[in-house]
Amino acid sequence: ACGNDDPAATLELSAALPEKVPSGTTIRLGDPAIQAVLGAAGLDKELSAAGVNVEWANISGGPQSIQAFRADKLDCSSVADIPSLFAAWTGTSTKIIFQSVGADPLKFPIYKLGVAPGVTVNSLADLRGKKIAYSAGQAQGALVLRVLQKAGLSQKDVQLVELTSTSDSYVTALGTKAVDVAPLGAQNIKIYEAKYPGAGSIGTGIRDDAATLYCLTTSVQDAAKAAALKVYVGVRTKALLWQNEHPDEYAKLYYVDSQGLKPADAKAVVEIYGDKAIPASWDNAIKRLQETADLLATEQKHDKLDVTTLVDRRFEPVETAAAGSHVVTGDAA
Amino acid sequence: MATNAGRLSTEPAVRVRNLHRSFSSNGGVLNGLDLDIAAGEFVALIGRSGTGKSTLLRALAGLDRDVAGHGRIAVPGSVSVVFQDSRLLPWKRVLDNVTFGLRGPEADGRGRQALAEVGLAGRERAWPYQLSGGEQQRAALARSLVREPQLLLADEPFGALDALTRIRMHALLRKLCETHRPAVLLVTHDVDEAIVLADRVIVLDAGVVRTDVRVELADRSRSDPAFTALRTLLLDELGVDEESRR
Amino acid sequence: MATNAGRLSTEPAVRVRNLHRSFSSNGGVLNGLDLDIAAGEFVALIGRSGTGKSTLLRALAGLDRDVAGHGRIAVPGSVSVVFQDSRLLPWKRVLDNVTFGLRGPEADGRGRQALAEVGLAGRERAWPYQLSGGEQQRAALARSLVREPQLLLADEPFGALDALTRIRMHALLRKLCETHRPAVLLVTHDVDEAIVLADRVIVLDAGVVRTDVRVELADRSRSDPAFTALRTLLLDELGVDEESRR
Amino acid sequence: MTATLHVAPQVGEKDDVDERVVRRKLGPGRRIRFAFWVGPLLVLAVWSAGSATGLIKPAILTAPWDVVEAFRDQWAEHDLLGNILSSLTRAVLGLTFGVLAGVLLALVSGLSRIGESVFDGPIQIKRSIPTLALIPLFIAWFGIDQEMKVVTIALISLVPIYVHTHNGLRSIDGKYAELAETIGIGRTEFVRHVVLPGALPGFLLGMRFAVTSALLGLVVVEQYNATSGIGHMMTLAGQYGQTDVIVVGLVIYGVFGYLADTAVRFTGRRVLAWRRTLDD
Amino acid sequence: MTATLHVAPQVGEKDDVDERVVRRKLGPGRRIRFAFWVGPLLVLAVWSAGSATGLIKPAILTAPWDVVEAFRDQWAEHDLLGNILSSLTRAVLGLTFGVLAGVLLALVSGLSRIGESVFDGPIQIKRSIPTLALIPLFIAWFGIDQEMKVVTIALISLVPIYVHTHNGLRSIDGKYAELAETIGIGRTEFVRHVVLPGALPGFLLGMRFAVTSALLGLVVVEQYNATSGIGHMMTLAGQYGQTDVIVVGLVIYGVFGYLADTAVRFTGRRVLAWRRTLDD
Ligand SMILES: Nc1ncnc2c1ncn2[C@@H]1O[C@H](COP(=O)(O)OP(=O)(O)OP(=O)(O)O)[C@@H](O)[C@H]1O
Ligand SMILES: Nc1ncnc2c1ncn2[C@@H]1O[C@H](COP(=O)(O)OP(=O)(O)OP(=O)(O)O)[C@@H](O)[C@H]1O
Ligand SMILES: [Mg+2]
Ligand SMILES: [Mg+2]
Repeated sequence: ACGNDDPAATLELSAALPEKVPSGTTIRLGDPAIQAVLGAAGLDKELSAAGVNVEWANISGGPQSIQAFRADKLDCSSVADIPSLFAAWTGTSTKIIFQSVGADPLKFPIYKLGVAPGVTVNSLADLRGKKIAYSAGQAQGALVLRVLQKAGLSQKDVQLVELTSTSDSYVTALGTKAVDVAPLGAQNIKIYEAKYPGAGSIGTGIRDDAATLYCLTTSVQDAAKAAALKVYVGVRTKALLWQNEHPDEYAKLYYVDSQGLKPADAKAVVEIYGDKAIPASWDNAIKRLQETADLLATEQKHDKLDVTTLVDRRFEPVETAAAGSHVVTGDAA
Repeated sequence: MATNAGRLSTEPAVRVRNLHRSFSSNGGVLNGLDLDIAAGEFVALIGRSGTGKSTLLRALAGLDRDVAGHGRIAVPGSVSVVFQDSRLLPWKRVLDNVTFGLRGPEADGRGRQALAEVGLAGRERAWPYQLSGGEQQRAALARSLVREPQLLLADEPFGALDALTRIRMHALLRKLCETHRPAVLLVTHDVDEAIVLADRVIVLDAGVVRTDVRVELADRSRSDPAFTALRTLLLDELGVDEESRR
Repeated sequence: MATNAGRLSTEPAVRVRNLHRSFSSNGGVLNGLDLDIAAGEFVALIGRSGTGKSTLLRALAGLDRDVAGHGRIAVPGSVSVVFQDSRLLPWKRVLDNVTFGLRGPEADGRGRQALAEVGLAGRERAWPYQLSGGEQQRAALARSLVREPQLLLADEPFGALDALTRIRMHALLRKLCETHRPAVLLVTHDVDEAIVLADRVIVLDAGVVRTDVRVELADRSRSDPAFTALRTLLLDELGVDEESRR
Repeated sequence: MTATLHVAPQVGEKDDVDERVVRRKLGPGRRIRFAFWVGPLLVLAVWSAGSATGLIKPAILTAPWDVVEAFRDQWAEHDLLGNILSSLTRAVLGLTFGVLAGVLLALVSGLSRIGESVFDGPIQIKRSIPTLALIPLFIAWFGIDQEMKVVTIALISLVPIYVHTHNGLRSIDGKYAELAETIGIGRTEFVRHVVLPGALPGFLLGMRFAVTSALLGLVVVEQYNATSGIGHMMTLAGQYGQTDVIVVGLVIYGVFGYLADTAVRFTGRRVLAWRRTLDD
Repeated sequence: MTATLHVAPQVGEKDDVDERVVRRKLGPGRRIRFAFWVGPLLVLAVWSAGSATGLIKPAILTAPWDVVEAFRDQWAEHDLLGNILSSLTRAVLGLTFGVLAGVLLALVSGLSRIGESVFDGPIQIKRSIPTLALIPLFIAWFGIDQEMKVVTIALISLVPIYVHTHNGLRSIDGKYAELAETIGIGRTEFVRHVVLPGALPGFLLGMRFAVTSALLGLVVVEQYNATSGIGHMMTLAGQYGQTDVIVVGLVIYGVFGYLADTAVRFTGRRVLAWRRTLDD
């Protein structure tokens, strides 16, 4: 890689994760929500005690993290599930090293469907014939495809309106009736409904709670970084659980201090998103990821993808071990 | 167009009273100047470089809005100016410069004729930068001559012309004056030229009209002793002493 | 700086052979012109407007790279030009225009002195647009005079000056010539001026030197009959007939 | 007094030798032929060399030959021509309105202080604000269809036209206005004969920016309800991370931008033939 | 022959009356005082009126008073000042480098045809390409930290400086170059005394665009790994649907853009005192 010239010890992807973090090991992470709480949770000491230096980047989400990966300026970034698929489809090899889910995913969805004022959509079946905002490469786009699949509709039964979700473009498009239906972040639903009298929303009934930390494969293959990441996965697990237990501090530290929300809004957002949970096994998450990959491959004409190549399950026990008794099983997982 | 153009036939065409003009950086240039020009009268204005001849012309043309000063000026409604620089619009070909602002179907023909008269036939489609200094000056002259104004203000219109061309331009100007009888105020540095052309010669000095001479020569020939006397008088007024005149 | 400046003391300072220049739009302007100017010689160039006087000067100054034509030219290394337009850099104050390109600590002082000599003392910090036409011309003259070149090319440098100022400028130019003895080629439309100042007067016509007269007058006074005779000769050459001269 | 009149042409040296005074040219000198090609070829050369030597990794910037491949694929499979045409339609429409409105506003605000105080400030403020942030407003007013896109591009290209024409107009030498005043013409003729030709150099510079702005504006507007267009193609590719397709778009941008710019400059040289500048 | 010499000043009418020839002014006339305020106040008035009457719905554009509220909140609770300062630091740094490089390139390419053929094409091509699309390249070369941001802004503001200075330089009247050649000065003095002052009007126009471009560039670069800055603040606000905060950002952009533009124009009027144009 062009960034570091010293030949780092390479690690086979099948080899056991090394225990010892060589001194001076630095990992470059885009994980702002965790970064915000580490200090308060006292977990930063755990990292430094293990000899892990973290270089934080305020980067998260798909396109930006893929750009940074390609330039080799970032090792890992926290995202949902879609980016690792697109990274693979566009030739950037990544590994998911951390999976979390929603504690009650159907009650606390990330996305809902906003419905334009004056338009009646009471169930997914009502989507037939409607104009739906769709952006192919974004999580919102995948969600729309999954909703249609669940409603038993095809792309031809509705009118997909190509629209990139930037800033509040979906809210505006709905409010001005440019589209009938658009996926909105759950935190934006209240704002949307307040802004436009007569506006409505329905839930999708679909699990959209996938949350991962994905890393450059070359970083995972770097023995030193792999060791550091192993430590980080443990710390990250505890940090997530700390967020569940300290919602007010979490709201303040992340949403207010770092994301600039008003305290009341921050609390509301934390409530809307609900608790996160560590699954006892990644099996279900991988199965859902495969389904999404298959759906996108058909609907958007991508290559078939075996998602097991996108996850590094050596980190799975690290995560569950750190969570201990807090792992969840069954429906939630 | 000038608006205070209340010219009566008994009134002078140009009436200037107590005209003051000064530039902040340079003190008073015109200091209470009075001047009348009758309709159809040809006045030559001479004076040292920097005495305010152009300043006066610009005041008469109404181009000194932003210059400090006061006084009363009345001029006829239609005024035409030949500027000291020839001031051709660089983006217009010579003919278009001459006909600039003319209306009517004959504008083009009149422009061509005027150009021919100043010796620029065939150069109608030249750009201004393609003309020699004297040619530019003649084009500017042609532009003024096609206009038939009531008052012609000409600021050294022949300065860059050779003797022969100059004589031809004199004839042209005289012809215009005879046909349309405008009032003319012509700035020149050539005392002979002033005497040959003008009904009256005035000398500007220290911001006022220092000398005002009516030229009443039967024959304006340089060999006429009256011509020489007037010439001597004016050169004296300009401060050229006998010796340096040689 | 001119590079083919191989001037030997026996050689003329300026040597022009078979010079042709023509503008696409306008046919031949110079048609095989030959001209020698000795070191220290003062040559006046007269000719009708548009005959190619400026074209010749620009060729000598090396400013006509893109003009079609051919011929041989040799000039001294240091040439100074007074352009027909005064060509002051509008963004430089008058003094800076005069000292433009001068080096050394006395540049400023010399510039001020030159300005004083042309009657512009006190206007050092004026912008060019704040000068009258004649003042601009004098500033341009001052810029050339501070330079002490081996060849001075002056294109109607006194055209916008009144009689008295003009006489003063003549004296100034003569002083420069006596001190530094540059070769001078001066374009003028004033035949008297040519006779008063020059060692030789040449008349340009149809693109060649039509007339070449050495001025050998003991006393250059207009009352001298030899002066009048030369004057008549030159005016004849310019095509001004006795009658129109009056 | 010795007079040598009617000097006979001297014999000898009757040749075509051209020995001029050689003076160091301080301006840029003669135009080089084929200079038009040097820039693009240089870019291509650096890009190819970088890609071939591996200095530019394909993940960062697709190699030229792969872009050719992607281009061919886009052309054959994804109606690249259609994308280009529908983008050009939008750009040309928006540009036309923008240029007209820009010139009109520049005249009003350039020739009257009141017009200036009313229009100039808002336009300066508009141009300080990111277009992307204004899109919601435009969506609200003009919907998400072609109308909104054309209006947005018009407003984008209006700005450089306005600013440059206004500036060019105000930079016209005052002495030409004086001349026009003494000639006794009205406002309309003044605008036609003095203001427009005098502001033309400024306007043409504005055109150079307006043309590229209009093209760049496509990237923004075609994120909204577009089914075709270069910007749409690049947005999609950006979301999917298809670097090679993005680079196809960039190359098209580069080519069109360079061609348009050259065309405007060439036009400028022709219509400004009356000028003698350092460029000649 | 009648001579009236040494005319005595005529008596009577010795007053201070000022009766000038009143000619219709074709230029824009005198500058209006307080014109600076008219534009912004107008925008504010339309915005307020629209919001008060409900013509502009708060969903589309937050009302001014709500923006004031949001502004106060951002200032007190979210370190708005810090955001502004860190944005300004980036903009000023980038602008400085961009201006220096732009002028340098414009000189090289303006004064030599070879320089022009090498630099001009690539710059024109660069300027035809959306900056957003170049960011991946810049990330690869300059990382995701401050360096990348400053470089990007420098490259954004380089373009207008280069194009305008180059154009201004090439528009200098050829006769001044001729004069300089006969004066016998070298390149450096030519640049200093003729080229730079002659190209100054062009450069200043370029500055007006460079300043706004630098500010607008913040929106793009601060999407990448920024923890403060106006662009960052607006990106975040967009994610959480905080329309009022976005408008706070827009107002800040408008204010800074307008101030910077006015400052450049004012400077222009002072340093171009040697010109007499329609503007005077
Ligand atoms: N815009 C200006 N600002 C300052 N001073 C000026 C301005 N215009 C003219 N002057 C000064 O006013 C005086 C008179 O100028 P004016 O142009 O009227 O002279 P003039 O008599 O026409 O001289 P010339 O024969 O040289 O053309 C001069 O000293 C000149 O420097
Ligand atoms: N750039 C040009 N393009 C075309 N023709 C030109 C150009 N420059 C000069 N000419 C023409 O060449 C001829 C000679 O011009 P030149 O300037 O040498 O005349 P001149 O003798 O100096 O005249 P004047 O006494 O009027 O200044 C003129 O007819 C002029 O129109
Ligand atoms: Mg004057
Ligand atoms: Mg000439």
